[in-house]
Amino acid sequence: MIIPHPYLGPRDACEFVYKGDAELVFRPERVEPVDYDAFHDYLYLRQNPAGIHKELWYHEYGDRSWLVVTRNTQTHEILKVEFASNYISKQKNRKSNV
Amino acid sequence: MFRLESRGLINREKRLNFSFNGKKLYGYDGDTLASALLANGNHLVGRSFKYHRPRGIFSSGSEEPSALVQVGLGANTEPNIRATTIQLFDDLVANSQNHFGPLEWDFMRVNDFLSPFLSAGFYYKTFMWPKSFWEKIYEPIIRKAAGLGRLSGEPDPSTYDKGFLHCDLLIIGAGPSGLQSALMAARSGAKVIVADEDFLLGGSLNGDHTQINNDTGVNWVKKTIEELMSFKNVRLMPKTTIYGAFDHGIFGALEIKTNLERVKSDKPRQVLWRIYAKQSVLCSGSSERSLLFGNNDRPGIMLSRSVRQYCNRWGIIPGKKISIYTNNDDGWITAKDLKEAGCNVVMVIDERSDIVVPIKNVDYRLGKKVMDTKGSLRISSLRLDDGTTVETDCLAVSGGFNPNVHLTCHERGRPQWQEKNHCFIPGKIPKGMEVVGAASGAFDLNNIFDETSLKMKKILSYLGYKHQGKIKLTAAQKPYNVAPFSKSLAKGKVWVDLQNDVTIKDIKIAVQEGFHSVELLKRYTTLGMATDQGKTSNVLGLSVLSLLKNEPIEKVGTTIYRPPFTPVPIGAFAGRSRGKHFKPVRLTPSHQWAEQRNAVFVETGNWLRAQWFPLEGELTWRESVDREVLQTRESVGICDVTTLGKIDIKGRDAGAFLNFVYANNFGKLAVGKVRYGLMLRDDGIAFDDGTTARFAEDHFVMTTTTTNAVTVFRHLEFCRQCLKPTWDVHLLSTTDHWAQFAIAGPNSRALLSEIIDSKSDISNASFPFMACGKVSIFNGIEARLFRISFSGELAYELALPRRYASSFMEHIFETGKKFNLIPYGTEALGVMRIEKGHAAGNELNGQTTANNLGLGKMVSKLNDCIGNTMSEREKIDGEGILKLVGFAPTNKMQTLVAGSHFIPKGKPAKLQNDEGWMSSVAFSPMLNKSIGLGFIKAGDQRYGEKVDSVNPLNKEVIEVEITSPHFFDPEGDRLRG
Amino acid sequence: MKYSAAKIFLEGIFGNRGWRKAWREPQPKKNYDVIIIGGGGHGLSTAYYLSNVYNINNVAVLEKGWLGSGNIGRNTTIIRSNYLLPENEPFYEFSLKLWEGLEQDTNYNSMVSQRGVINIFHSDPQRDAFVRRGNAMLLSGADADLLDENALRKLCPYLDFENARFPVKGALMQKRGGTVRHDAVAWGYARGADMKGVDIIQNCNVEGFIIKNGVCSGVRTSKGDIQAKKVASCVAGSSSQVMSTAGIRLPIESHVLQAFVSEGLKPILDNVITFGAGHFYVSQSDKGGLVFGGDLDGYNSYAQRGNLPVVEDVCEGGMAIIPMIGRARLLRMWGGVMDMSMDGSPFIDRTHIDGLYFNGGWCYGGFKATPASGYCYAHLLATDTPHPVARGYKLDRFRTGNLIDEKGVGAQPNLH
Amino acid sequence: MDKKISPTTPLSGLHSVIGNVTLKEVNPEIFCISIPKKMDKKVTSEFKRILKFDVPIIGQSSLNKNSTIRLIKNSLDQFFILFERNSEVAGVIKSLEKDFYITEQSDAWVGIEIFGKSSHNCLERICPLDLSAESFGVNTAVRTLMEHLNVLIIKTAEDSFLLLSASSSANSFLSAVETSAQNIV
Repeated sequence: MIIPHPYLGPRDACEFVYKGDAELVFRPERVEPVDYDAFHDYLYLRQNPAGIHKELWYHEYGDRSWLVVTRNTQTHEILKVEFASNYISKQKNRKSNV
Repeated sequence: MFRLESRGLINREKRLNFSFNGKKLYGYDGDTLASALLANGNHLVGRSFKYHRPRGIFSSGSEEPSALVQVGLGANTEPNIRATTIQLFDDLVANSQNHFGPLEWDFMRVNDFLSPFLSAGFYYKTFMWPKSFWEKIYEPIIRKAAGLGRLSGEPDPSTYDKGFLHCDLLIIGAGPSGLQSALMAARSGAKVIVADEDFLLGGSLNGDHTQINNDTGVNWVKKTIEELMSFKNVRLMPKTTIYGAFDHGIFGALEIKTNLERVKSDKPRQVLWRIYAKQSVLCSGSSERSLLFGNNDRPGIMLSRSVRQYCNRWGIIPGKKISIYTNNDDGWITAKDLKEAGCNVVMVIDERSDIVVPIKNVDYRLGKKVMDTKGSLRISSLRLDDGTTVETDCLAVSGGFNPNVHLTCHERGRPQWQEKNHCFIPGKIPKGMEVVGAASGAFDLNNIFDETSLKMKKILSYLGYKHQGKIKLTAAQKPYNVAPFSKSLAKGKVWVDLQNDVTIKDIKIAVQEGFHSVELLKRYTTLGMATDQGKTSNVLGLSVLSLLKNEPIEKVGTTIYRPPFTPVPIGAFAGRSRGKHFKPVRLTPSHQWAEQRNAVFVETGNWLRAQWFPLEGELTWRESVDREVLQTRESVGICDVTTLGKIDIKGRDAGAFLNFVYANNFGKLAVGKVRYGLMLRDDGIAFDDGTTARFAEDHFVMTTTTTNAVTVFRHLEFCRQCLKPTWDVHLLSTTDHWAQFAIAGPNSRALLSEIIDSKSDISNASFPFMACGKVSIFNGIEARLFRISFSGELAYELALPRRYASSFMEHIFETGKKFNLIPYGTEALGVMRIEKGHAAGNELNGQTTANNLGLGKMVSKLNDCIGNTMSEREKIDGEGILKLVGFAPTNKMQTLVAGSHFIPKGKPAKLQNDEGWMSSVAFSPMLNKSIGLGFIKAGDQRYGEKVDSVNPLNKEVIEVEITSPHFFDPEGDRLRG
Repeated sequence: MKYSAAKIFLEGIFGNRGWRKAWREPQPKKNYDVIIIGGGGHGLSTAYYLSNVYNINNVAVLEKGWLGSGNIGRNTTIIRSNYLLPENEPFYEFSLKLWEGLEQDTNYNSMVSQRGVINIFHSDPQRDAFVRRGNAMLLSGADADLLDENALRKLCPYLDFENARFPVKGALMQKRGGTVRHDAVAWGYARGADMKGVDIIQNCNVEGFIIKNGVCSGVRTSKGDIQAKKVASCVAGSSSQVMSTAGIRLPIESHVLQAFVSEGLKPILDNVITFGAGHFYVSQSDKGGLVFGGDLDGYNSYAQRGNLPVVEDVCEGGMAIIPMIGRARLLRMWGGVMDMSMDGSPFIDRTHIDGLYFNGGWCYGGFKATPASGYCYAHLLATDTPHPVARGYKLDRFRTGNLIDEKGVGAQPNLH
Repeated sequence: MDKKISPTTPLSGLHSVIGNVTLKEVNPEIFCISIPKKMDKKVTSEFKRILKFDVPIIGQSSLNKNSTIRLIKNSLDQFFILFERNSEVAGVIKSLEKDFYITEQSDAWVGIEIFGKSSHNCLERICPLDLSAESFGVNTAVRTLMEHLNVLIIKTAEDSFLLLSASSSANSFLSAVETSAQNIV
């Protein structure tokens, strides 16, 4: 596969390390009383769609950035690639707006 | 001789000797092994897979199902080489495969007579009684009979290489449409790669008498290639097979580098390319298919176009009495060319009755079918449905053409049926790929040229290039009409898959038994599963299936092709990564120094570390290791610990960050101090540990274990970028910049004072246990000093820029003489850490928790850090969980074994009594006995209790006493001294 | 119809006209005691043991494609019970025992071939871990042998002892481990279940469940609604998809695992070899092909095909440990969808919806588990209590912390 | 204490010619510059002020007037600065240290300069990147993967590259490059 890096252009997927569901960037905070279920769901119940999937890739042999890649798990087509940091701030804004 | 006087694209000046089954033969430069064998009148080249029927050369390309031979001798021998694709070279040695006894008298041919009992799937229905016979008798016989060629059993002596190529346009196949595409792209300035599996570019044109723009096809090819070679933006790659199409325009290609000159060179014999193409054009042409009739597998029965090509391209006389059996116009072209060449065409049989015979003075039959053939090692005669018998020694068969759609299926696109030409054409095509020429199901050259031109213009403009000038190509008209598949099943022994010996009977039985879905049929009969992936058999099989199910062929479906297009050597896929080059080697800064002292090295990840330093007269490793421990504990020793991961952590929020990634508190760590840190995974399991030092408010230096250095850094970057994106934290791996040495032993401070510049004070008062700071050594070399101890001794770790490491070792051992300073390796390091009860890799195995390790109290309950929450789950935190403790044999003479399990005294050694396991053991020279660390249920409350340490693998049971893990200097006076 | 050598002889004489269908091709009934979703290995073995052991015959197996498609139709055919953890070892040993009697049970030769599974180690810590594992196996009544370098040399002289980047120091061997002709397993179970009256319905796609106030009473399919007292999902890589229609989220990711086969070769590799310093395992099939594989591609995928980096990585591992295979040619590569669980171990459990059961999360260990998985699932369906050897395979184990993590890599499915 | 210890380099000054390819060990002084969050906006202006030359974008590098100092932008918040001459280090670093986090990296890397007509063909055997002029201009500087190793590749001129890789695996890296050069002869 080829992952089009926002700055570095098309890069062979072998430069990257995969982590999984992009939801992993939204880790629950530990506050009293501790919500164990929230941590359980965060860690173990991931998105696993047959289709569009937002997922985390780390550019280990590159700029060491964590990227959020939007990819179709049935065709492997890549629709979007963004820095995790940008993705997070956008999502947070969206969430705070609703 | 079976070679024509003139004709063919071979260099008759250059004669090449080769041997087949020991027979000395010769051919010419430009021959394939197959053409050279035919030139010597040799059709019989092997035996079939199951029935061991004699088999000959069937085709002239990579679709060849029968002519597989063993090429080369000794370690260089290579099985299953298609005689039809390997370019002949001098002294080539080839042998036939898969027969017992001489090729002509294969003893296994009895299988042919037993065939009624060896029908599809017979082996699933027998060989079950008596039970024990399967592995002992039946299976060994089956295994011996199966298989084709053989491996040498020796390491492959050849070298291979890999590479990466990038282009705007990859053109797959250099036939008419391929060369036309190449020419258009080349002139437009696009970056083009043209790959073709043949050593001669031109595809079918090299074997046909085509006219292009009033010139012969062969000349047109020559001129076109000359022009293409003049472009900088074109890379022509003959002998290069595009074996696979992968995601996002990545193609796998195998380039054969061996040629007449390079047969015996030490250079890579093959190069595996990964080609990144913005667009690709598939111009792979078509393969001919056979017709179904009795005994249609005999040597001498060949595909019609191949017969023509052998005659035209290689000047071969394929037989003395050639007959042609066709259901389409192409068969007549073969007849025409053969006659022009002066061959004896005895008869042309065409299944179609309503055609105009295109050539004169040839005996022919229309609307007739071949029913059966005779001949032992080669066809001698055929019989028509009207009873006529025809003497013949070469039957050229044409059942129409199958577009080579294989690469369009590699992303799981299914071919679709084209009624007009009765063939499967590309269905869903990979993104960025275009298919032109015969591969797309077009068979008339003029149409092909026009269609290609249109499609290429589109592609070029998409790529942002302008198509330059006009390329108008016109060829002599060649109509192509083909009859539909026969409506009746052929009788007798009729082969569908030549290589796997699948006949119509087998397919019948499979359907009869309910295996009629294409996939089940394929699996039950092995149809199309041979080394040719059914290139010549799949479509025939489907035609039979559609007759038996009496469904139209497009309804019965098709199996898809998977990579690779043709088989690729495993060695080529591995490239250079083999033997010592399997993985890179990382060397410690003191490696050379250690080598000079005959250190024994051990692999730790990709690192090589000194394991111990044997001295003259030391006979066993134990002697050396014991000495290193004793001498270090008595005076002072040095160990290279550079391999530990080192990460510089800087930023305003660095302290908070460490608090978050470590399970224990770091925010309050004072500048100039070091602290042990335990890192958990988010699921609460222990991940890694190490020490982290604070050099400034906003600067920490973390160490990780050697094995986890990379994964910890990745994890920290995740925490930084994804979990705390707003924090000001910066990470940098400095593992390779700093050479780091542990200096341990009562005399370590004295030794250090000798090399440290006066201005730095390291007295116990100003530089106590767990202190850290910058020092300068050997007159102004900036270094970092940490007062930490893994050995339990008064000890330091000194880090200095790597460039000084070798020189440093020389000097410090010079200085250290008076303390009889010694180097110690990882073994001694291990012994000392076990004596001190420190956990290491064997304990931090990804399955143990802080509680198991006896570090539960460290885990923060208050603030949010990675792992603390999930580590509170009952099964991880609950009563009676495993605890890390020490173990000592009650009988001092006995030696503990890591990996033993603990069973309560008097209970049988069974799973339900299993209480834990021994994780690390060592012989302690200090205590003069074997000691171990291990995990056992509620171990921390069972000190003094005796249990059995069982090791059923060696049938041994050792009684051990549960002790504190701190065997040596439990109060830790020595390290604070 | 009983299969035997005599039967083959008779059929041979009389033109093989007498072979009857291996199984019926019925239309679905309105109503079943148990519906099994998925006609792959585990689904068919579940049906077989339900009918042959627990005498529940009013059973339908619904398969969206053809019988035995799914991972039983594409895998590297290895069977073994060399597990470490107490929740796993007894289960896989039970499975191995069932393999040992499979042909006689099903009257179908699936070519169970106990040629020995060899796991090579290259360092002292690796050896320690294997010793712990070998002892765990023996304590559970399985077999295990620890081979030192010399013993291994005798057994596998073709390994790279001389020039290896990571020295070959020995191996843990399970002699009873081996390989099986994978398709035959599906066919044997299907035939065995069919003979007891189980309806195997191919080309029947399950589109959803019929669930009313917390009770599942059947499924909606491409062939209409079908009622059942109990519905059992057994769809491996499609687990997340199927269960989501019941509103259930699973601790599972779907990943692609590639496997490879070489051209046919005369016998050269007798055992199953697993490389300890790279990602590579291999055996030679009875047909002569080297069947080998390695790691997952590593990203979520339902595409049933992989990419080049893993292909090369696997072959590099192969050349590093068995340098003679350089001239064997890779014939075919394919990818299957694996239901990778969060700790690398499977689930055989009831769901919180009455009448709806789940079997999945087999990662790429599913094939060797086929008999025991079916047996234990059948036990659960018949008795509503977990089979003693499958007690650990609960869906809620991540809440309690009862992890079954053989590899010790945590909630990172692509590393299991 | 009077002893002095002396430096060595990972490839002890390698200089070899293979066919049309020349390989030469180089040992620039390398420092990593991390950008504090609060400086995000001011990086460019500050750098221009201190270094007196343009600041590159990610994946690119820029040089001072007499091309003795090279500034590489690795990622969003990290630069590398390479000095050919030790003499120029102190001054620049001193002024950078005020507002940025500086970490020395010199000894973490081994540097191989590769140049000559065939350097492209040599590198295409190990480098997955498209090094053609169109997509990899002079002064491009990016990390990638070569023969299992992390490599920072900088195009210093047509047919001339500077390769930086981890110093601990210097020998493996050298053999990877040398083998490529030999294989294309």
